[in-house]
Amino acid sequence: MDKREYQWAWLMVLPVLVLVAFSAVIPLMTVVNYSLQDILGRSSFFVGSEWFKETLNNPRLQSALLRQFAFSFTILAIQIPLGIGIALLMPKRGWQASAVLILITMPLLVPWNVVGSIWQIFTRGDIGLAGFTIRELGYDYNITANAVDAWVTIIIMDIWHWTPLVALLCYSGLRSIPEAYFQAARIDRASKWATFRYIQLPKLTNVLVIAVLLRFMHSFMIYAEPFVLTGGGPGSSTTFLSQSLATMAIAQQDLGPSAAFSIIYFLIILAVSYVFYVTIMNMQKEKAAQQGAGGAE
Amino acid sequence: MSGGKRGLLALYLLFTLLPIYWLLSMSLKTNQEILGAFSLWPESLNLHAYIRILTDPSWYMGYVNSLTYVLMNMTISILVALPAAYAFSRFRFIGDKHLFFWLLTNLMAPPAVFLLPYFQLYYSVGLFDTHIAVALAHCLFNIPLAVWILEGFMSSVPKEVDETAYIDGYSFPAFFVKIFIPMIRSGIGVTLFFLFMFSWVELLLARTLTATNAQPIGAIMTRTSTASGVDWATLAAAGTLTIVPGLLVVYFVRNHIAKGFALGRT
Amino acid sequence: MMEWMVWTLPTALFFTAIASGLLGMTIWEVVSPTIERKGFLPISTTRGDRFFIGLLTSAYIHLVVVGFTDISLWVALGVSIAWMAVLMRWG
Amino acid sequence: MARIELNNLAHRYAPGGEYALQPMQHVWEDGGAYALLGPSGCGKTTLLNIISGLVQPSEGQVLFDGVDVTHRSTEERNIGQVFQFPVVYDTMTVFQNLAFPLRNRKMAEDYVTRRVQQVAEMLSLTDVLNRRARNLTADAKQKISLGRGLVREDVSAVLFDEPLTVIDPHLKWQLRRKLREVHEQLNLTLVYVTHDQTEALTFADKVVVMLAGQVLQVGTPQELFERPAHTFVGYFIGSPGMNFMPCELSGNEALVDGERIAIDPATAVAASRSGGSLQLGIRPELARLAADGEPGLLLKVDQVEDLGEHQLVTGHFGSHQFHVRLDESEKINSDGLRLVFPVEHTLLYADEHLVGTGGAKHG
Repeated sequence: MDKREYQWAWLMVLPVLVLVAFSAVIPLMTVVNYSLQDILGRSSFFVGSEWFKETLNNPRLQSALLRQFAFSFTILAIQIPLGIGIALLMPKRGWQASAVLILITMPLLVPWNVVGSIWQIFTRGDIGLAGFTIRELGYDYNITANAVDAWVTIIIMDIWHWTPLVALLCYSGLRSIPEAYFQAARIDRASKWATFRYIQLPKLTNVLVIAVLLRFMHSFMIYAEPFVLTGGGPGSSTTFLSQSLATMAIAQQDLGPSAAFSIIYFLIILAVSYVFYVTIMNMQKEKAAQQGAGGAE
Repeated sequence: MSGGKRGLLALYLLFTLLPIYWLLSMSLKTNQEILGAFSLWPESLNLHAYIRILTDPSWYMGYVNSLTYVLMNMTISILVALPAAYAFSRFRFIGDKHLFFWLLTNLMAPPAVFLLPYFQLYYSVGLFDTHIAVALAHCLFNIPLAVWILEGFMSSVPKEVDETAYIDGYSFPAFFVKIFIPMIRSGIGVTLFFLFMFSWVELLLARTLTATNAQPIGAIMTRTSTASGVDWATLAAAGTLTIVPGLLVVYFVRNHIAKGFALGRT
Repeated sequence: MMEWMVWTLPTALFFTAIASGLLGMTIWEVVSPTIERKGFLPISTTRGDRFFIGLLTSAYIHLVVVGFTDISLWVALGVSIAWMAVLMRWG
Repeated sequence: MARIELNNLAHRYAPGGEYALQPMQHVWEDGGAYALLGPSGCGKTTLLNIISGLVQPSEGQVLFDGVDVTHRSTEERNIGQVFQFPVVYDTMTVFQNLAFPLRNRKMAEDYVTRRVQQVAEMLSLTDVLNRRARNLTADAKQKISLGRGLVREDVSAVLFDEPLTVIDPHLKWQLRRKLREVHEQLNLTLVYVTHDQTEALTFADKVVVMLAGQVLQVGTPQELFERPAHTFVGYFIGSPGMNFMPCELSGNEALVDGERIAIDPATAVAASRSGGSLQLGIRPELARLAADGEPGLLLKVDQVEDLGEHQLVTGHFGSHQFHVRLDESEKINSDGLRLVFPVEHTLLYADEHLVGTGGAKHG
């Protein structure tokens, strides 16, 4: 739709601007300040780009970054198709639909550290239902010693935790498809697959972009769940970016390097989200143009 | 719905519920029972962990603190996000697109990046260890999220609605409150759901900005692991109780979810 | 009260430069509004979009120079300014 | 192409509940263009859905060319359907859209290409065959939906569910004309649901007028106009609708507020037998001015509207409002007009139903 030019709209945005700037801009500026100095207690001196050089060449951080990307792409590759699948399975109306919705949404509303605790209790070899059962079946399952076990467990935990979000977004997208499309598909004798491919999937593109964006963001900043479940171990096999950062900043008090690392982290996020943003905006523009051409729909 | 579909869905629901069942079952056992022989369900319903949490102020105040800052955050976020989202959905102004993008990037800012400056910022303005500090800090990601979701819903309301209302003699505030807000009810419901969700589940900032007076339940739970071992039963009971508010919230918005979760963007 | 932010002259200059850049872009926009166009970038952009893309890519240029070469940062800055000019003109 | 028979068909959504469709018995001829006309909620969409197989009727049968298809699914009935809003496969090109029903039926590819070309030509879609369907206008999309129904040569019937709702007014008549052309070329059985009388009357050979789950009349547009079988048909069709006035019978004359109006003798006999409350009905277009010296009824004039070639006079007889449409050349005396009701156009209705010849209650 054609928007009206109206500069006073800035006033409507102002409160948002002030509140978010307070929480975002001041800390960000401080982080930039930190990143160029060596800070020891109350004294600090300027070191220029030293911390950036060190951080970019730090093999530990490089591997944390790679691990982070590997993790994010793995869970996206699993959760997006799984979420679509579950959305297709969910009942469409009636009390069953409500019940399934509530049950499926549950993991989303569990505090992130509690998610870690739940899975810790669930997967421990001695007292955990899953851990105990797997050991009984003869596999020596151990997330504190075996890196593969730890990885798989964290990925399954993340699937448990976040697939509901994808499923709910898709469910909502599917519900918005008018019944007539399915009638038309039956009349045209489209197979189930063709119905999915040509009716449901195209209508899901919008919500899927949102799902991918949200999932990418949150997987990229995952912290509390693996921290509680594995503590980043064994070794550093499940230490993701946020945790490396927190360790540097809080445990080791390396303010300068952790600030430099934060900025690099932030620039990555910025680039990725810009690509998503441009994609979403172009989709909306295309949709608007299409409605302009296609009349009411 | 065919049997196969039902079966697959049931399988997924089982996957969702098993860990939660295990948490619940642990919370009803005694620590001896937990560490003793493995059993699928508690021998008897043992409520002592719950009784302890619900009678000891140093425990239950954690829930009160968490709920307090969550509600504060929801109120602030929705109040400032509504006009902003309206501005973004209806008007063009200098820098609108870039401002919107900047807001979105804050959704992705990992709290870990900001921990220390946050602590110092809130300490220096004298808000450390207050509920409002956490509520404001959570605005970092919740306000952008609210603006984004609401903008989607508002843009799906035709602009002619606004124009008709003005022609009918409504002032802007009257139109906004009496006509526009009811039209995007689902959107507001879903936005509140998300605001609750992200404020309720976040712990890192909440823990950093509080010490004793406003400590969230998530931070208090770490007390269960001591040098002498982990108090599993209490940990499980406290964990179980953190799920309850979320369940209530889903129950209230369940009818909006089907429509609203697409965030107005289908 | 702002002591904890540990300001230094270079960072102060940096943020002043960014702020005046934004201010300048705003004034330019008021004086002569931008027209969205398609240059060598794969998307059609406004002046503000190109400015943002320029800043972001400049940051990456600096990172690469700092992290993986021994070239002076001033060279990185020069390259970034040249790149920004190219982007604003033909992007 | 098929002849559609509705055999004692009726439908209730809940067993023992109210009828959504009253029991009916109809035969719709092969190659006919039928319009289902009626206000919202009259059951016309339910009837359409029963024919298309989306709804299973609770009683009776649907027969296509004598074959009982009542319990066959939509896909087995081999029908085409065009919905209220354009249903197209967004990500496909126009060509792929039109080819879709054929490819799903595993037709040979060279036949598919030939057939799609033919249909595209018929609907003037040839120019856009390779465009993506989502970028087209609403009326082009609606033509694609129609094309997907027509592309199968053996289609039993093409059903339309208010297909012009979202089309711009100036394109509506073009699309409607296209439909007529297609019908003439292919001689298909078409069933067209609408609440718009103009659409129904210009499109269909036979119009089925429905009200509250009941078929009131099936007839050609002319029959509906000249001899509405039910007062509702009289009201609903025509603009303004038919004039109705309560009356009593006196020999071969009807008494309206004491005025005597001549009636066809056969009708009068039938009316005297039928009992029930009587109404006299006449079309505004079919009453005429009395010639000089001819006896007529005095109409008090309230308002005169100029409709271009005609003028519409609103007035009253006694307490009854009355419309009459007169030629523009007629001079109107603002005190009153003397009107004559031609006997052949003066109809009687007993309990809302037409009395006498041609007044078959069900078509």
